[in-house]
Parts: sequence; structure tokens; C-alpha cells
Amino acid sequence: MADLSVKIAGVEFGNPLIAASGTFGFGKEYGEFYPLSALGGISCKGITLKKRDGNPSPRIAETPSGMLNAVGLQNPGVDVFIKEDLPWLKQQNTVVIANIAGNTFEEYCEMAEKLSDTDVDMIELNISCPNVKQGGVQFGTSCEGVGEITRQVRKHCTKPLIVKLSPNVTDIASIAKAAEDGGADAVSLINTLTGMRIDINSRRPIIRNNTGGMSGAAVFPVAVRMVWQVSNAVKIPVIGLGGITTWQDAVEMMIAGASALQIGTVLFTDPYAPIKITEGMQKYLDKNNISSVTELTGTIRPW
Amino acid sequence: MADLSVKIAGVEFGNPLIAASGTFGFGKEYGEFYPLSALGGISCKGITLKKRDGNPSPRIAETPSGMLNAVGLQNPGVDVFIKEDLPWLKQQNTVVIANIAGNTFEEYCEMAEKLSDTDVDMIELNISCPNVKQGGVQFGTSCEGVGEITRQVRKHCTKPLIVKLSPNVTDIASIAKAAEDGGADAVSLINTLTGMRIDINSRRPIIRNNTGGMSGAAVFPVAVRMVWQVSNAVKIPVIGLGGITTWQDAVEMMIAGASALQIGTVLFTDPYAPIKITEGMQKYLDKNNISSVTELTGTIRPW
Amino acid sequence: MKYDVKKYPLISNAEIADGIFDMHVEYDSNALPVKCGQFAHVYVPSKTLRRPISVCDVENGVLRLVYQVKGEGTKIMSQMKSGETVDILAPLGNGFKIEQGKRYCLIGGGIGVPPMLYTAKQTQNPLVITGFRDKSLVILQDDFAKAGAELVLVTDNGTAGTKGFVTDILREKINETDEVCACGPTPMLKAVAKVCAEFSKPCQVSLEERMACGIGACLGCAVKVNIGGEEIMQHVCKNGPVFNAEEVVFNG
Amino acid sequence: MKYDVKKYPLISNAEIADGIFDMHVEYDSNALPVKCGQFAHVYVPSKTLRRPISVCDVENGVLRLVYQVKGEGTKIMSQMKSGETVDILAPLGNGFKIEQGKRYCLIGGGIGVPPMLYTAKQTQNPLVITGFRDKSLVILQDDFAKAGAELVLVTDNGTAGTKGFVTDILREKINETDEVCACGPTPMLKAVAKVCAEFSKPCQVSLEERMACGIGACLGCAVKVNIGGEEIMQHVCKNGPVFNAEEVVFNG
Ligand SMILES: Cc1cc2nc3c(=O)[nH]c(=O)nc-3n(C[C@H](O)[C@H](O)[C@H](O)COP(=O)(O)OP(=O)(O)OC[C@H]3O[C@@H](n4cnc5c(N)ncnc54)[C@H](O)[C@@H]3O)c2cc1C
Ligand SMILES: Cc1cc2nc3c(=O)[nH]c(=O)nc-3n(C[C@H](O)[C@H](O)[C@H](O)COP(=O)(O)OP(=O)(O)OC[C@H]3O[C@@H](n4cnc5c(N)ncnc54)[C@H](O)[C@@H]3O)c2cc1C
Ligand SMILES: Cc1cc2nc3c(=O)[nH]c(=O)nc-3n(C[C@H](O)[C@H](O)[C@H](O)COP(=O)(O)O)c2cc1C
Ligand SMILES: Cc1cc2nc3c(=O)[nH]c(=O)nc-3n(C[C@H](O)[C@H](O)[C@H](O)COP(=O)(O)O)c2cc1C
Ligand code: FES
Ligand code: FES
Repeated sequence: MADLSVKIAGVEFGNPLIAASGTFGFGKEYGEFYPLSALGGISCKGITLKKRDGNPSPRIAETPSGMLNAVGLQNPGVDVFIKEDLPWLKQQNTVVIANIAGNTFEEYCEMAEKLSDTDVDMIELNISCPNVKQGGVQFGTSCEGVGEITRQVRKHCTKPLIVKLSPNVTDIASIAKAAEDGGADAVSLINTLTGMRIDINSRRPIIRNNTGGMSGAAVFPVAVRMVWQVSNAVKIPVIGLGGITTWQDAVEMMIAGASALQIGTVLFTDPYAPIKITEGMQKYLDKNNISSVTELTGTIRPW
Repeated sequence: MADLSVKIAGVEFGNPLIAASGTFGFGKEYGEFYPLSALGGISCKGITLKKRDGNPSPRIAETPSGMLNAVGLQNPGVDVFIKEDLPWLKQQNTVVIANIAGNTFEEYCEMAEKLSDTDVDMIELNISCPNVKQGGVQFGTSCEGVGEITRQVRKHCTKPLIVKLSPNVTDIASIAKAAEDGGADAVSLINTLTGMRIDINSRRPIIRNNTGGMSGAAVFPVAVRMVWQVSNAVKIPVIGLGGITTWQDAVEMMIAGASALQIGTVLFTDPYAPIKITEGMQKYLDKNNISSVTELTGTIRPW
Repeated sequence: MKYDVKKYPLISNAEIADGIFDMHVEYDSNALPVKCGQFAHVYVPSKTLRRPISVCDVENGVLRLVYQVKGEGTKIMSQMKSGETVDILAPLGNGFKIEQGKRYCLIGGGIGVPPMLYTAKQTQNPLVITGFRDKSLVILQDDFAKAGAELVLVTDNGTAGTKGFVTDILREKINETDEVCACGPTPMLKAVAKVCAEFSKPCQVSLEERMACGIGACLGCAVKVNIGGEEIMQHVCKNGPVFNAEEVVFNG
Repeated sequence: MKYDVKKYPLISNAEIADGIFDMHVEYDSNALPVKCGQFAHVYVPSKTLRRPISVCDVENGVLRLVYQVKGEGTKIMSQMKSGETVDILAPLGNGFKIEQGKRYCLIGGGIGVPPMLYTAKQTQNPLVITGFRDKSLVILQDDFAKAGAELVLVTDNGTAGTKGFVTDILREKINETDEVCACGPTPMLKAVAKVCAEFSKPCQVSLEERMACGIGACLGCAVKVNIGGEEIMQHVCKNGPVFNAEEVVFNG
């Protein structure tokens, strides 16, 4: 049987599938379907320094082969997370990644410091949340911003540091390079593509926040393209996400250059998707006599 | 019966639906389904100064609710277009828009000059073709580039000038503003979102050009968002496109801020889509006692 | 493992009123017992998001979902045929809290009527008030009758039953009951809550919000509730769909 | 108006070999006459792009499409049932040029076999060579026999008919014929073209390319052809799918 485990920045994952931040809460709910150890890891709902209520509803809209969301970082704050959610999560026998967002450099640094004192496995810097003014997106869309925040947080962070990138940019490869130069141990991409839907009867945007972040199968080709571009530009590992729906998509994303994967929206269609995707990958590897899933990474043969 | 006609930069369109460049050739083929006067206008296949063979095949891939293409501006060159295609097109009783792409400022200017001496109705500046190095995309993704090329072409162009914008940018509103400041009479958006698909068996990109431009329903929410942002930023009319599939989409895009619309990919699913969409809009307007389709433009009620 | 997704054989899927369908699927209620007011999260082929539909009834191994065709998803649902299977994540949500010995007034407005049937069956001699816009939309009257409910039908335009609103009847009869449960459009729920507050009767309302996960993980379906003076965010899929009316911040 | 899209009633859609289906739809061939080698552009529900499938046969008001399940689109096609309608844009493309009085050798490889049936019916006493990978994939032998063709069956592994390649038979028999028409995988077409060149026989080949519009408007399905020494781009959907083998730039 092929080996599904992967290693990112020194951290071992039982398989390359990580639940994407914001789609999996702090794990409890999906843990009622299957043991969370079925997943390589969990990127927790984005947390901020202080508790946030998030945006008013509606926060969700469907789009062709995808969806929009503007949850707006509803979360209990980093202290409550550390006290109430992390201990349970750490017992689930899966890698735990804290996804953090802030208004200011200081907030990011303070959270990174607090989390560095816990047994969380990795920290994912969310500088690309398009749904709140304070989602760090002001840092996430310029090379200077990404470089600077990564450098600052790096100083306060003793955990492996993933920087999560926004696809709403002209040149994703340079942005990734800036994260690498700033000291990131890995990059994850893509966060959501900003989109909008309008109810033609009320002429109101369906999402109360007017715009929302698009995810799901629709964005997959954009994600594959960006993962390919980024993995050609940086030496640190790339965690690929955005629209992965089937095991074939998972394999494709790794071939494009990803060392690990995250999945989000597909969970809403089928909560068992992670199980089906890992099983499919396992069979594919065995059938093709590939002994380790890591052998897929970046094996694209561009024309 | 509600009036479907719209006016963009002084040019009258019988209805707001324009065939999108590259999806409709020079009109002859779809003219075998219905008279082309059923359309408000036609934006012709992108033309270049000299004949181009385009990219090798495969040029097409399907994606969830959309497609990728990398045709690569195959076209007979501006002189052949003027001599062989334009005369026939001008007899079809619909607005004829020449979509032009070039390698250099000079090429764009020369084409604009040649076309200004014909009876083409409008010129659409394609500075956003992601599929050829020479598609003007180097101008299309920075404010300076867009401003400069618009200014230059403007000097050589006596026809109403539309600048077509790429969605592969961080800040679409500033880009549109640069086009307006450069002298554009209108902007059209969005061109395709760059994407990629890989055949997991051969590990080759499905598209021979490696990446391709994504279009179709999948991109609609991104297009609506950008049309809304742009129409808030500029005073010139906005032509909205990207993924319009149903009459409801058409209405939604106008509510978001579009004064006219283009449709492309949906033609491949259903060649009769323009007829169905205009009929649907007509019924909607009549049912809601709206006397002119122009009354929809920009009537979004953001939260 | 508390949750499960299963493919249930579709028994029938008939149009019972203008654009309203009654879907019956085979369901083992011993394996997955359902409380009244809970909902099913239904997978619709080719759609990304499931559709939340209240359980209308569970009896003799049959789960009933009564739904109105609104957009594309319910349209596709309405075209499913017996012999196919329906992929359902159920039961979800908290459901109505029913106490023995109380007489309930159950109010349904429009497509909010269906969950009241199963609720009626869980209560003794309930007063059921059903309201519709027009006679073409009236549903489930026979079923409520069979369930032994005292049944009142009102329509906005008087084309069936009494002309008027459910709250007109509620005002008349509220003192014959101990507690009110309601499901329907938000303006109706607000009006019902107001009457209940006036008469100091406890009132439970079933809310709707756009959903993704359906289980409390994505935080998509937030509603603001006021609990002990503090406004907090709760989620329709997990903390609801049923809330104490007095705690709901209707304009939130 | 040269083109039309119509919804044709589906008569049957049976699996006739491993993963290969035979779809029959009602078709008025007087209204829309079909030439052999032309194709149908089939709408697949929930998909953006139509699927090009060669016409296998047209007879007595029935159009036949024989297709192999490759990916999602053909999978969905294979699940369509009689009673439904199929949305088809047809006939498209140029088709084979058939001249009276010539004896044709018709070669089909794998899923390239189906268009050769209708072609066989348009020619007199054709020699038909059909090649498959394995016996589980053999199709349409009875139909060719009924059409009065001289029929040869080969398989790569010898599990049915003669073991070998279509070109082995072609070499043996080419001089009994005047012209060759072929459809199948590109390596086979290349090999067939080479034999024909050797024996100086004219050869027509039917090509495949990924398509969007199907009518020559999107320029998606380009192939390079060499016409009179000049390499130009043509399109499989409009200028093809049938090309003179000697003009095709196979590595283009
Ligand atoms: C707890 C709960 C119970 C419900 N019970 C019933 C029921 O018993 N019968 C019934 O007919 N309807 C019920 N609804 C409403 C039903 O979910 C929507 O009418 C349905 O989702 C519309 O889907 P659509 O694809 O037809 O519409 P579309 O507008 O095309 O749907 C687009 C998206 O918006 C969501 N959406 C649209 N309207 C609503 C809504 N009112 N509430 C929640 N999500 C919505 C859809 O789920 C989908 O994600 C219930 C809703 C909730 C939250
Ligand atoms: C002129 C012509 C005639 C054809 N005749 C037949 C026939 O009679 N029987 C038959 O079984 N097949 C035929 N094919 C091939 C058939 O079109 C493809 O197998 C089919 O489109 C695959 O669709 P899918 O959704 O199953 O595969 P997917 O791989 O999921 O399709 C994805 C996209 O790629 C396109 N695509 C994939 N493979 C091909 C291919 N080989 N050629 C063209 N487009 C492709 C699809 O149309 C679709 O747009 C023909 C192709 C052409 C061009
Ligand atoms: C409901 C929802 C909430 C999300 N919240 C967060 C978040 O808090 N932090 C974050 O970094 N990304 C968040 N995301 C983005 C996802 O982590 C992921 O980047 C995106 O959805 C693309 O992956 P997918 O297509 O597999 O869902 C959220 C996405 C969804 C759908
Ligand atoms: C096959 C194809 C070819 C295209 N060629 C051109 C082109 O030559 N010039 C151009 O400006 N846009 C071109 N486009 C982009 C379209 O005009 C349009 O911007 C895009 O497809 C989005 O609209 P849609 O989703 O309605 O197709 C092309 C698109 C497709 C699908
Ligand atoms: S739908 Fe996900 S939290 Fe309610
Ligand atoms: S498929 Fe459009 S030109 Fe052939």
C-alpha cells in the first residue's frame, strides 16, 4: 500500500488532506461523522485576538458549481480557543493548525506569541480574508505587505508558519516569493475569489456584506494555475486548495505542485468527501505503483 | 412593450446583448441559426495587424460550469478583416465592434487608424488576452499600462473606443479609472480568468498553451462584483460580461451597473441563448412595468 | 457518531398544490429518530449546497418532506422520480420542545405549515392554525384532521377558510392554549411573537437562514439572539431552527 | 438557416459492449439530411460544452449514435433513458466524399468504427476493416454484415477475429480497392495514411479535436493542414472532421 503521509515544515501529516479553515469549525461537528484522525490535519476557523460576532446574515449564497460566503470571522477569540477548543483538538490525533487574522501587525504578533506557547502544531497566517475590513487583506495583496507581516510575525512565532495567499491579485508568484523571503515555512493557496450575487427582485446583494468569497469546484482551475505558478517561484512547500472535489482533483493539484492539500466547500456537499478522496488517492497510487503520495508533487509536464 | 434599446458612446444598439469577442467569429456561422439583427451587436474575433495562426491544439478544456480556452488570437489580420468580413457584417443590421490586440503601442495605433477609416461602429481594445504573450496583457494589468495605451490609441482612433479589462488584477476599479482617464468611451469587462487543468494520466496540461482563459457561468459572480466596483468608480458606460447564461443573469448584471452586455460561452451550450435571453428580459420588463431596459442599470441597492 | 448521510429510496414525489410537492422516502425511524421541528439537509444533483427542508412527518417507515419549488434546487428535487434515491443528511437541528400536559397552539404560514403536522402528532389535542395566501396553496388539511387537531384555515384573500391572518385567530383562541409554536414567513413570526408577548404565552418559532454545512461548522446561518440581556450569534442549523421567540432579535 | 438545434425523443440507449452505448433517437432525415462522416453535437445536462459524436447510422427515421463512456459527459449520456429527449445540433462537418463507381476500403479502429457503418451503406460492396483492442470492445459486426460489406475483424490481442492491426489487412487488400476512408486513434490514422501513400491510394481520415461551438465560430478545434505547400489552420468541426490524409500535418 502506498504511503499517504507527507511532511510540511517538519510536521508529519498522516495524509495530505487538511480541512480548510472556516469550513470545519474547531472540528467537533464533523467529528460526529468520522474520527478526525481520518484527516491529515485541520486548519481551524480563523481566529482573532478578541471575540468577533461576524457579519449579519445572509452570509451564504450558491453560485454555479460554487458558493459565496461572508461569515466575517465570527470566532470566540484566541484565548477562548486556546482554553476551550485546542485541548480537545489535540486529542484527535491529527495535525492542528491555528488560522489567525488581525487588524494590525501587533495583533497578529500577539496571537502568534500566545499560540507559540501552546501545543498547536502550526500557525496559518490569514492575510487574505476578503470579507472583513480587518481580515488582513490590506496586507495580503501587495508584496510589501505580505513580506512585512510575515517578517514581523516570524519574530514572534516559534511554530512552523504557513502564509495563506489571496487569489485576488495580479501576480501571485511575486506575492508568494515575498512570503518566502519574509520567513514563511510554507504557503497555502488559494483563499476565496471575491464575488457578488444580486437578488433581481429586491435588487439587494444576496450576501449582507455585499460581496463574498467564492469557493468550490468553480475556482479549481484558477487554484491549479496559481499553485503551479507559485511552486515554480518558491522553494518552500505549497499547500494547494480551492475547489478540490474529487480524488482526481486532489491528484491534479499535487501534480501541479502541491505538497499537501486543503478541502473546504466539498464538505458541505458531502461530509464524507475527505474519506472518499483519500481512498481514491490510495487506489490510484496503488494501481500506478507509486509508493508514496509525495512522488506526485510537481510532476506536471508542461508543454 | 418595453424598449430594449441602449446607447453606448452615441452608438444605438437594438438590445443590450452583444456577442463576445472570440466566441462568435465574424458572425457567419451563428448567422445560420438566426438573423444577426437579433443581437444588439457583435464584437468580432480579436484581430491583429498581421495574420496569426494561433496556438496549437488542444485549445479547449471543460471546467466545472465553465471552460478554458487558449485559441491564441488566430485571425486573418486587420486588412483581410476590413476587406472580406466587414462589408458582409455591416449588412447584418447590428452594431459591429472590431476587437483589436497587438504587441506594441504602434501596432494598436496602426490598427485603430485603419479601422477608423472604415464603417466599423466601434473599436474594442483587447489589452487582456491571457493566451498569447503578444495579447496586450502586458499593458492590461497595470494602471500605467492601461492609461498609456488608451491615450495613444485614442489619438489615432476616431471611432468610439471601448477598453476591455482583464479580471486577473488586484484592483479592477483603478484600472478602469485609468482607461477612463486615458480617453476610453466605455469599458467592457471581464475578459477570462487565467486557469489551468492537467490530465492526471499524461500529467500534461490539457491546454497546449499550459494555461487558458476561464469563462462561462463559473466566473459570473466575479464578473458581477467587478462590474459593480467599476461602475462605482467611472462615469463612462460599463459593458458587463463573463458567464451570463440566463435572462436572470442578464438582468442581474445590468442591476450591478452594466449599460450593455456581452455573452460568449453560453452560445456553445445553446446557440439560441441570445434569443432566449432577450425574450426573457423583454417579459421581465413588461411584467414589472419597466418601460426601458436602461432603467435597470446600476439600480443595485447595496447593504 | 451522531450524524449520518444516507441514500433513501424515493417512494413518491407528487405535486399536492400549486408548485408544492410531497416527497416520501423510505426511512428507518428506529435507527435515526426524528423530533418534530427538525430538518433534513437534502443533496440536489449538480448543486454545491444541500437544501434544508423541515420534516413534515415520519410514520411507518416513511419520511415526508413537503416543499415548494422556489429556485433551481427545489425545481430539480421536484423532477426526481420514484426508484431513484435521495441523499439526505438528517435529522438536524433542535426541534420544538414539547412538554406533556400542555395544550399547544401550532401555527403554520404557507410553506411553514408542513413541520406542524409531525408536531401536531407529538402533542395532545392541539389547536392548529394554518394560513395561506390563496386557496391554490392550501395543503395538508386532511392530514391535520386525521391527526385529531382542532384545525383552523385562513387565507389572505378569503378564497379558502376564513379571510384574514393567523394572528386574528390566535388572538381569539390563545387563551385556550398554553404555548405557541410557529413556522412561516418572518413578518408572520414577528406578529405571532407580539401577540404571545401580549398574552404572556411562551412562544417557539422556527427560523430560516441560508445554510452551507447544516451542522454548525461553517457559521453560515447566523441569527442574533438576546440571551439574558446579551446579544450573541447563534446558528439556525445547530442552535435552531427553533428559538424562543422572545430571545430572537428579529431585525438583527 | 443551415443549422438547427432540436430535442429529439430518445428511443433507446443500450450498452452493446464494455462501456459502449448505442443511442437511438427519432430523426427526420428528410428535414435534415446527413452525410456519412458527419457528426452530432450533443448537449449533456449540467455540462457547459456539447459532446461531438459521429453519426453511426440514419435509417427509417432513427439516428444512431454509438459512443464510449470516457469521462463525465458520456457517463451522463449513458444514463439517459427512453422517454427523455436529447438536445442535438446536427448534422455538422463535411463528411466523407464518396464517389460512385469506386470501391472503398473503410477502416475503423475502436470507437472510430461507428461512423463507418453509415459510410458502408453509402458505398457499393465496400471492404470494411474493423480493429479493436479486445473482444470485449467489438461492436457492430452484424450491422456491417447486413449492410453487405466484405468484413474483416482484427484485435490487438487476438481474442476475436485475426490477431494484428488494421494496417496488416490493409496492406494485403488495398489493391482490391480504389480509395480508403479511416476513423480511429491518431497513431492508427498515421499508419493507414502511410500505407496509402506507399500504394498511391487516396485516403480520407476523420480527425478528433476538443470542441466548443462545433460550427467554426470559436476556432477551438484547430488542426494544421498543408495545402499546396502552405501550412494553414483549419477546423475539425467545419473544414473536417474528414481531411485528405496527405494534407494533415500529424505532428502539428
Ligand atoms: C430549517 C429550514 C427548514 C425549511 N423547511 C422547508 C420546508 O419544509 N419546505 C420548503 O419548501 N422550504 C423549506 N425551507 C426553505 C428551503 O430551504 C428553500 O426554499 C430552498 O432551499 C430553496 O432552494 P432553491 O434551490 O429552490 O432556491 P434558490 O434560491 O435557487 O437557492 C439558492 C440558495 O439559497 C438557499 N435558500 C434560498 N431560499 C432559502 C430559504 N428560504 N431558507 C434557507 N435557504 C434558502 C438555498 O438553500 C440555496 O443554497 C426551509 C429552510 C430552512 C432553513
Ligand atoms: C468529430 C468527432 C466525432 C466523434 N465521434 C465519436 C463517436 O462516434 N463515438 C465516441 O465514443 N466518441 C466520439 N468522439 C469522441 C467524443 O467526443 C469524446 O470521447 C467525448 O467528448 C468525451 O466526453 P466526456 O465528457 O466523456 O470526457 P471528458 O474528458 O470529461 O470531456 C471533457 C471535454 O473534453 C472533450 N473531449 C474529451 N475527449 C475528446 C475527444 N477524444 N475528442 C473530442 N473532444 C474530447 C469533451 O468533449 C469535453 O469538452 C468524437 C469526437 C469528435 C471530435
Ligand atoms: C464558509 C467559509 C468560511 C471560511 N472562513 C475562512 C477563515 O476563517 N479563514 C481562512 O483562511 N479561510 C476561510 N475560508 C476559505 C477556505 O479556507 C478556502 O480557502 C476556500 O474556501 C477555498 O477552498 P474550497 O474551494 O475547498 O472551499 C472560508 C471558506 C468558507 C466557504
Ligand atoms: C473561445 C474563446 C475565444 C475568445 N477570444 C477572445 C478574443 O479574441 N478577444 C477578446 O477580447 N476576448 C476573447 N474571449 C473572451 C470573451 O470575449 C469573454 O470576455 C469571456 O469569454 C467571458 O465571457 P463569457 O463567460 O460569456 O464567455 C474569448 C473567449 C472564448 C471562450
Ligand atoms: S449551516 Fe453551517 S453553521 Fe449553520
Ligand atoms: S469547435 Fe468552434 S471552431 Fe470548431
